Amino acid sequence: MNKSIDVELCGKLADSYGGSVTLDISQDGLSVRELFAAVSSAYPLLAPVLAGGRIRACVNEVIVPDDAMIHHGDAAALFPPVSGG
Amino acid sequence: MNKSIDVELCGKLADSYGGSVTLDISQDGLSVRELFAAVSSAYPLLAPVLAGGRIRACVNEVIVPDDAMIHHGDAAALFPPVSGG
Amino acid sequence: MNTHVEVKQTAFDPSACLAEFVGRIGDEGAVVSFTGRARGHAKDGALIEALVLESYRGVTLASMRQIAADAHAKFPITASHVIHRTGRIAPEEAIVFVATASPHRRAAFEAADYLMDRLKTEAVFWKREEHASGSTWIEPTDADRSDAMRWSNSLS
Amino acid sequence: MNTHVEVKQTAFDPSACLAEFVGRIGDEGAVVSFTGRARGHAKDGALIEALVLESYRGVTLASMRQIAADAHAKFPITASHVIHRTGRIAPEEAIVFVATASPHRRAAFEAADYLMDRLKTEAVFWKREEHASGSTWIEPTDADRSDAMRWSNSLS
Repeated sequence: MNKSIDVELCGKLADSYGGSVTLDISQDGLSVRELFAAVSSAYPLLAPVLAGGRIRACVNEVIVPDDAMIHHGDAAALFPPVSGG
Repeated sequence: MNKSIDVELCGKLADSYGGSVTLDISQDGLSVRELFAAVSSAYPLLAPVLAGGRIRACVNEVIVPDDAMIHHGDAAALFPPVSGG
Repeated sequence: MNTHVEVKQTAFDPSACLAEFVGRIGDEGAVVSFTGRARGHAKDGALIEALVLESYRGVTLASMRQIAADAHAKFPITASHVIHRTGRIAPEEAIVFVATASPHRRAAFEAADYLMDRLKTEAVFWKREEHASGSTWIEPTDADRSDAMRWSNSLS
Repeated sequence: MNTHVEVKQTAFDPSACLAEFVGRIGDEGAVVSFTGRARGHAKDGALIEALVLESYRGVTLASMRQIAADAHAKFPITASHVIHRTGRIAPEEAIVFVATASPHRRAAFEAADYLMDRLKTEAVFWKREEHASGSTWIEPTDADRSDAMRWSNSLS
């Protein structure tokens, strides 16, 4: 049975589809790498920027590497390059 | 006829004789170099520090070189190394 | 570690921050502050109506705390203060306030400088300038990145 | 040249100085302040009762104005503020306050740093620390002199 996950889109990533998008994911979850592919496929306007190598994934308030896993219920977000000050 | 001049002593120079000393000077005045010698002679506790090469003379609110002249009525002062902040 | 790190949703007064900071330190001889303020005009002269800063949950505050901790590890400072706005910021309002205290003038300057370089490039915020013709996302400039690189060869 | 240079006979509040400074600038993005404060203990741990600063007539203010003018000539700052105490200063009271504003963060930092280096070594003040066993004149340290030398190879 598939489940869904909301992925928050931060900064300029929200320009195309708003501040979050929903994905169907399997019960086993998916890796960050698979998340990027799934988002790019379902929301094609995000594909170029996700392919640029500068977007980081954040799961449950921790920035995670490409092989980290994401499951239903996790708070997932995509971060473009940050800039404070 | 000799005249006198008050020489203000700033900072640590005031430790021995207070904040100013009086010198008799000729009507023609004297150079800064001569002022140092006259002060050293009349106020011998100041001689070592005046000989150290780090004291500057100030005449009428301008720091002046060794060959500048000082006359009766001028506001003369001796400055040890300064330190703000 | 004597540091105060805070994200503010509303306008704040940098001079009140400095007063608060000085009020909680001892007899340190050197206090440096930096205030970053929203500009009213872009580089091309266009009027900027507001700067909008977005943060993300606890991650933003955690990133600021890490940067403050790194500054304390790297420089002999005794106290620091790091305040950062989010939300919509009008021109001339403060975006960020940083203060450092140390017995040593150079340490206080360098730590404040370091905090700002790191905040510019690593604090978790996204910002855009709003102007009449739309809005522009602002990312760290090359100068920001090279400023931040100055410290990396001696990072602990 | 938008600068305010002042010698104060009585205690002043650095946060009020920062408020005054920010109140008279435009939309510059970067404001740096430095506050130098009287310490309560000497390097050997001895209690310091007060720092006493002596100035000399108009020469002191003129030396501060020259230093501020040099900072404006050397760095792209748009405004500066230089306040210096004289007289008897209790521990934790401010001795000196410097602030700079610029569109550029680096210029604001460097100009404040430069102002302090020059004030430490060239502003016309003499200072002594008073403690239980007498008083000690304080002259610029080797570190103060080498800090000031950092700028001299590119002095205009």
